[in-house]
Amino acid sequence: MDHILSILIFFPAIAGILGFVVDKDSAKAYGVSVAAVELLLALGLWASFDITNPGMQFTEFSPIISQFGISYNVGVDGISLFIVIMAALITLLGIVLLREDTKNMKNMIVSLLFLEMTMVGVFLSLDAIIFYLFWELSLVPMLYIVGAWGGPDRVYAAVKFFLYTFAGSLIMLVGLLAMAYLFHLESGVWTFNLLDWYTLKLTSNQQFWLFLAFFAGFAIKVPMFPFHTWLPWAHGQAPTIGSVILAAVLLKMGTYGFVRFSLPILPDASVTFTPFIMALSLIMVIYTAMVAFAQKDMKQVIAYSSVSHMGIIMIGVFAMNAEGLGGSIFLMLSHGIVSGALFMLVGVIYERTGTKIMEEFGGLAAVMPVYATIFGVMLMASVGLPLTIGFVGEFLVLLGFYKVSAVGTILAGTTIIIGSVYMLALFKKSFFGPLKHEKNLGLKDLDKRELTALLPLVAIVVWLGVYPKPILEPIDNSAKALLVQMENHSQLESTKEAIIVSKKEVK
Amino acid sequence: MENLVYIALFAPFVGSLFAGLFFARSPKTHLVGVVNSTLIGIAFIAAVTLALHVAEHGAVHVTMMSWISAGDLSIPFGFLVDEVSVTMMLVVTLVSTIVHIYSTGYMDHDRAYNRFFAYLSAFVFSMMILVMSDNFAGLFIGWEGVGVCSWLLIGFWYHKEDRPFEENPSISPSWAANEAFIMNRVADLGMLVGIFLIYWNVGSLQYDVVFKALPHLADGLLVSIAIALFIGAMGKSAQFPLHTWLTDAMEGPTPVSALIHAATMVTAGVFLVIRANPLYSLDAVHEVSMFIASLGAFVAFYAASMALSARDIKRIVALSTLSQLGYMFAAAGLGAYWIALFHLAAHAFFKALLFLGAGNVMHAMDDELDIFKMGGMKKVMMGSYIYMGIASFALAGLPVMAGFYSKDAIIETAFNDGSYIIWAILVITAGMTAFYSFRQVFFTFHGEERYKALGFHPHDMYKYVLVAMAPLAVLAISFGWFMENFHEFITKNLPDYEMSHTTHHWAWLLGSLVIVLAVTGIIIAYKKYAGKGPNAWKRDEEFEQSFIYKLVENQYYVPKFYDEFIVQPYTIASKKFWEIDKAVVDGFVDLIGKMSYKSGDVSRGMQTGSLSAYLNWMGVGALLLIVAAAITALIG
Amino acid sequence: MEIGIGHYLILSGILFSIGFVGVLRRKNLLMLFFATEIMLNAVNIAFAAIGNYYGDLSGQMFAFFIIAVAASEVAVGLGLLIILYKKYGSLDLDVISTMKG
Amino acid sequence: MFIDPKNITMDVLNLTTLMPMLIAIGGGLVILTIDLIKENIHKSLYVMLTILILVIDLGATLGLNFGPNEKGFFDVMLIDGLSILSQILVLVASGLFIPLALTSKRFHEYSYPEFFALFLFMIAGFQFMVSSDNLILIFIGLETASLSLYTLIAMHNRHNSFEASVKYFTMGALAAGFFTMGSAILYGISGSLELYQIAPAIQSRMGEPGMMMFLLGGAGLLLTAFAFKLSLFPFHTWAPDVYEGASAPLAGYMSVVPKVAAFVVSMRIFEMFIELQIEWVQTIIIILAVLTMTLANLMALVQEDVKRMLAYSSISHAGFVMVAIALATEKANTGIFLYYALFMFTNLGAFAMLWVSRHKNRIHHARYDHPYEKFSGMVKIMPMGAVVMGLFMLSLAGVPPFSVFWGKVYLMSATIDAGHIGLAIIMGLNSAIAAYYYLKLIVYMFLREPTAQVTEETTYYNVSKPLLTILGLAVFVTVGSIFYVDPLIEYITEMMRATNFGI
Repeated sequence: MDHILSILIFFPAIAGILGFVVDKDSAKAYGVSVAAVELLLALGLWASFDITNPGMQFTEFSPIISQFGISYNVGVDGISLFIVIMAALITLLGIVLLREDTKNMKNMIVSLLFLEMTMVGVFLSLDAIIFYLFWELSLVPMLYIVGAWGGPDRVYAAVKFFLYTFAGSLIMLVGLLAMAYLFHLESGVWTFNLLDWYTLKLTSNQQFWLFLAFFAGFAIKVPMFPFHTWLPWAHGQAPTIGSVILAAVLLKMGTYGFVRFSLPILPDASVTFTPFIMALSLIMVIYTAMVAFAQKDMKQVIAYSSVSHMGIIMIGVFAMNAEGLGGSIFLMLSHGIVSGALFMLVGVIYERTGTKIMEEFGGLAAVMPVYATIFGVMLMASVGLPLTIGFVGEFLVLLGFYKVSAVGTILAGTTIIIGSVYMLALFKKSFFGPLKHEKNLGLKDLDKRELTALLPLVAIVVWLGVYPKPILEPIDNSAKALLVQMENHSQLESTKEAIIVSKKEVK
Repeated sequence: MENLVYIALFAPFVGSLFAGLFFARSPKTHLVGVVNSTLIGIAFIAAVTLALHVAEHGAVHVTMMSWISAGDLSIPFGFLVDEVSVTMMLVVTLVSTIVHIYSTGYMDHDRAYNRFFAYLSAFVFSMMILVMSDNFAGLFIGWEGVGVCSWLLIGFWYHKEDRPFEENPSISPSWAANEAFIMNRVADLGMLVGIFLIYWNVGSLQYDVVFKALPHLADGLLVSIAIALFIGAMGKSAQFPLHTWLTDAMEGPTPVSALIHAATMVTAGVFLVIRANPLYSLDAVHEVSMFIASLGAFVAFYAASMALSARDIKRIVALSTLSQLGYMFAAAGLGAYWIALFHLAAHAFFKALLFLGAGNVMHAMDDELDIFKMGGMKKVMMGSYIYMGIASFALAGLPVMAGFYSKDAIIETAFNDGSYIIWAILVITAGMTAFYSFRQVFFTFHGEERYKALGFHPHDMYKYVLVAMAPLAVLAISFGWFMENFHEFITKNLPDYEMSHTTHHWAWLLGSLVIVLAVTGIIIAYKKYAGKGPNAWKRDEEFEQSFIYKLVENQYYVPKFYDEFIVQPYTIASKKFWEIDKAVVDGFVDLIGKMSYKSGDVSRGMQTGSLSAYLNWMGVGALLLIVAAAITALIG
Repeated sequence: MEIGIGHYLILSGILFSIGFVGVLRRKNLLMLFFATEIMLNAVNIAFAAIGNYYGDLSGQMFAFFIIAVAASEVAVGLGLLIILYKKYGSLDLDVISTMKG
Repeated sequence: MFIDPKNITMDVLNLTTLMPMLIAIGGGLVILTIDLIKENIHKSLYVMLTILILVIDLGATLGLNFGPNEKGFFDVMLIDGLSILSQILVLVASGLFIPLALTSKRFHEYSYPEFFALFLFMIAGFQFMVSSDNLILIFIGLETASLSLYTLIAMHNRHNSFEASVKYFTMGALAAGFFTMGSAILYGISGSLELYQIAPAIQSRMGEPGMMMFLLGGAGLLLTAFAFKLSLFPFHTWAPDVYEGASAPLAGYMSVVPKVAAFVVSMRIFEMFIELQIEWVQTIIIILAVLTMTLANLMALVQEDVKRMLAYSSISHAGFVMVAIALATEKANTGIFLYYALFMFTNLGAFAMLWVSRHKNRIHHARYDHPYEKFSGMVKIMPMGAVVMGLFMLSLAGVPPFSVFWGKVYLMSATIDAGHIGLAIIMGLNSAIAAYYYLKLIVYMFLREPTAQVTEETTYYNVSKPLLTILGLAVFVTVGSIFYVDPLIEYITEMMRATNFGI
């Protein structure tokens, strides 16, 4: 188990390189088996993970550029563990869902495996430069996936996605370098090790600027309003698998970045910026939910809904209490599962009808009952129905946020209303009412391949909705540890006041 | 006893899974109906046993497992069976059982028979969670769960097309389902806020902990919690202004309306207020309680007034439900929680009966709802006629019937509290209630046989269904007789409400007043609608054009208001935002790109290809450098 | 009037400017070469004068090297010029502008 | 001043310092002699001879003693770390370049032995240029190299090549005028042509009235000369045309080697000014650097030809590196070499890819040899070629972990260390703009369908084993950079510490 994290990161990449050799027709089988092994490895990691330990586990450290303090440094804690598992799971199911007749299947599989490496790498890195490395590298396979298999405007969308996030992350890179320099000034040592950075105390002014630099990278990835416009494009044009992974995992990189970098390294600035972040997040929640309602394209509805939900996650991250933070990490997972499933579902109908425009459908529930049922389950999870996975995170986030701002919570809480408005409108337009077109009568319900991809997600949605404890507990531990770290690390009294690890005294 | 709790809770769930997982895709089979009805019946038996146990040994409290724990929050799946919840359980399971059996007949011809039972049992399960939970979060699970089941069931005939509002005020089942869900969500937000307030100030969501801590909280806080929770209750119990969904919900199959939108789910709001009685009976929140009572009274009257002119058989019943919910809230608001609960139970029985009867009529009339098209049907549908008659008598609050005891008690309470305005409204409403319920009965079963001209061939429901409805009829008649026993049982848990001496003194007079009004109402209704031949009822076109009629007919234009001032602006704003998103937010990003491109295009202009131009650029550059050097040197 | 270092340098400056202006204004390639030669020779004057002023030989050495380099430049330059004249039949700078943008 | 001419010993003369250059020059002469003896020898012999000479040259360079004050040949040679390092870079780049002559199709410049001789003379010129702090020798080295280079460009023997050569030559002559005039002014101020003597002389005379005028004027003139060499805005105008006119490998070569040499001299001269606290120089260099990287990037955006795009991108990279000169810190200087050491392989690789697909006729476009359309759908025609080119593009765009990223990070870090956060952000944003045009090529290669003219025959036209070897090497270095950046930085830093920066 010593090098399990390295194996987790590089296994898909090595398999990807070997994948070039694999025969064209067995490419999918190859992809499925590799992704399955990766998932098993990730689950093995979970099995050997010590849930009572909130700190980093299975750490590996070896210097790469010692002159400059860059080292290969990986570790896993309760926050990253489950995101990694989810990434592995979503990749596997995404590959399962691929149609056999996908053109250039081999290229697709290889890019997906590389993408998986970068995703896992981002979440396991404890070195800022290695983090950045995987972060940037993830753009490349995604660019290819969107650009090669996407819709008519795929090139525009792919390039926009790439450039927008690339520009933001370069500013983030400046922040990372400045951070390393400040650490060097303080201690005389060059290091990009996050755990070292956690110990550095910075002045408010330094934190302010660093926060802005990090924000540029993370906020575009999340994507926060008003930096979100690449997302509808990317989703609108991406092939199903691209959208699934983009929504489920890539977006989480942004919020994960806030959790891993901004909060613990810059606690004072994080608190200072809370109102700003909250304002943007509230706009995200409400504004994009309304935009989602105005969409005609089913996929765009879900794309915008992702932005809206990411707003809730951001709110939780900056609620500065264990409930909110833990909830938002859980919500990252649940949003990953749910939005991934929803994009898969849209892909299913798109494959059959060649359209995603809701008005072209209508009455699908009668023709494709299983499809409608699974869609319904995911819809309910998306609107945060209790006993589905969507509720736990959303509830905790809103609960945590209430401590910060009551009015804000009511505004953010409108998500449960307007979220159901656009989702139910989508469902009604597509599934209810009479059939719009005769030809839709002949639509086939889900086949075995699609069920294999979707049923596990349904099971998870219910399982973690009813019994979230196995993953909520480690998350909670790590979230609390993070808050304690923030509290100890902060310099301003106001920050300490804002952070609530545990409210010991009940009024 | 723990096992019984689980049996009561999970038997419906098992039924739902049975129908949903194994039979969802298979053709209709009565096996599903039978199995599900049996399972609900088992739940009912378990509930009865539990009730006996509770009466004897007190509450049963079980904790199944922990659900969410994060930060300091710890929410278990815990279930509390005490006097209040066991009453609710009894009502829910009993009505559910009967509705299930009824549905085997009613849904006989429906393709999606199996699916229907899956949903219906799931609803019962959710409702059981709602009433049995020992904490607010668990309540919320049930709360949302019934919401979803209600959504599924209202929209059960999802394939129906949208029709314009003028033609059908509830547009289509799927529309009505969405409306119900969304409107409930508005209220749920209030509920959530209440839960958050409780958590951050008490640190727990368990009823016992919370109620114990309540007296120590600040007044303002208590008021906020009370308001927030009541907003939640308003949604589920369809109180003004969140009431429009209830009448639209009648798009669902009639058993659904009977079970969900009359007997059980809509009373969840009342249940919440009763459950939270330690909160609402605090002095600090007196104003809130008074508001609840006043709103209840208002809704009672408001809904009744709409029922006066309604033509849709189900809408009439739905409006009467709304009106009766108003009564319950009035009682609860005035502190007479046990009376509210009593009325809740009584109402569940007679209203379910009424709905099922209406269902029989619809079934017979091929889903025709317009009472103007019916008439004189008692000949063909004697059983249903009797049932609906009994239910209407109970609803009208005539002596001996269940409604008489419960409703009378509420009116008495209002009088006793000195809230004479509420009292007056309730009394007048009682009269109206009698009028509209018998208007419906007479329209349907008496008078000219208008349906014949329209080619209907009505026949009564299956015998076994009618038999199955009997318990409801019995209870609709006799439930009131056990008021004293109920009082004794329930006040172990709920605060007693003692009538003052004066009230006792005037009780007979108050009762008589109500009876007189009710009887008057019935007589008027009879005169107007039950006649045959020359006395037969004729449409009064002129009256139908009058402002008042129009006002009532259009539900006081509330739906129109919502449409024009909320739905449409929201839609327009959404579209505008989308345009802004594309043109401004995204446009700005593209603008940066375009500007870069443009400036590249402009600056490549310097690359003319001519060597002398290049030399000039170089020369100019050098000169500029030297000039800059000179200036810098001169300045400093 | 005694001619001092200043005068040499001013002469050098003037010549350099003449050459510079020539480079900027001339459109004929041959004239351009002349102009650059003038500039280099202006520098030679300056180097010789300064070297003499300091009593240091390196300035004059530089001047010699510049002369040598200028000669080789002319060799290369004229070679190019002849090819170009063969190809274009003109030495006008504006003619050789196929590559641009 | 000079050593007393009457008492010269071989020790003092330290002739070994001249060995590398002498090897290159001698090698060039040998090649010419061979041609005299037997004509029409196949080019491969010359290629191999040249490589051999380069290897010997490299050996000689590595064998030199070096240190901050390691002087020789009348003290005009200075063999410090900087000199060794840059000679290594020059030689390695040359070694990568020369095998590219062995294409499958015949391009006639390579059949002339003079080409190789001139090439070796040019290398000697660069070696002189970087191993001296005497302005005379720098000038001679510069001119030797430049004059050879003009000729090499012209030898490609096309319309465009002559035009390119003339443009380069004419502007180079003007720059030579500026360089010499600038030197004259410094000489006038300090009475010396040795940078290590100029610096203290300037320092002692700084306070004198009017001195600043001359100082800045001189600095301005020198800056113009080197800005031309380094193709900084607005002295860059020659670069795109010359790159376009030159053959692809030579263009790649030009984007690296002359720039390294010019950077070395710039480091010696301008960092002296900066260390003398003349802020003007620093400010002007920063302004030039920012203008260069930004405008070149913007102009690269709108190019239709890949080679021209790469030309502009090289300009932009030079601007990026120029920032380091303004910082004048050890880290920044290390960064320059790190950057160019990494950039060299990637950029030469990219140009080599153009060379592989170079066709005698312009099939795709009337004017351009390498329009973007030529690469559409390349992944279908030559998948490995497309992947390789894609890797080079990603590396140039600064996507980690490919080589140029580390250079960028190091330079940006140096910029931040020096307190220029805003500058670092501008550098970052410029990389983002640049990503667009690199992506454009990737988009053409991977995301478009091949046009009718794009066939195996046209894209593989010029391929040969040596080309593939060089490409393979370049890819290997580009991709594997993460593993050797650490020792590289260590080595460069060590060399930088053994360097005399005038003060």
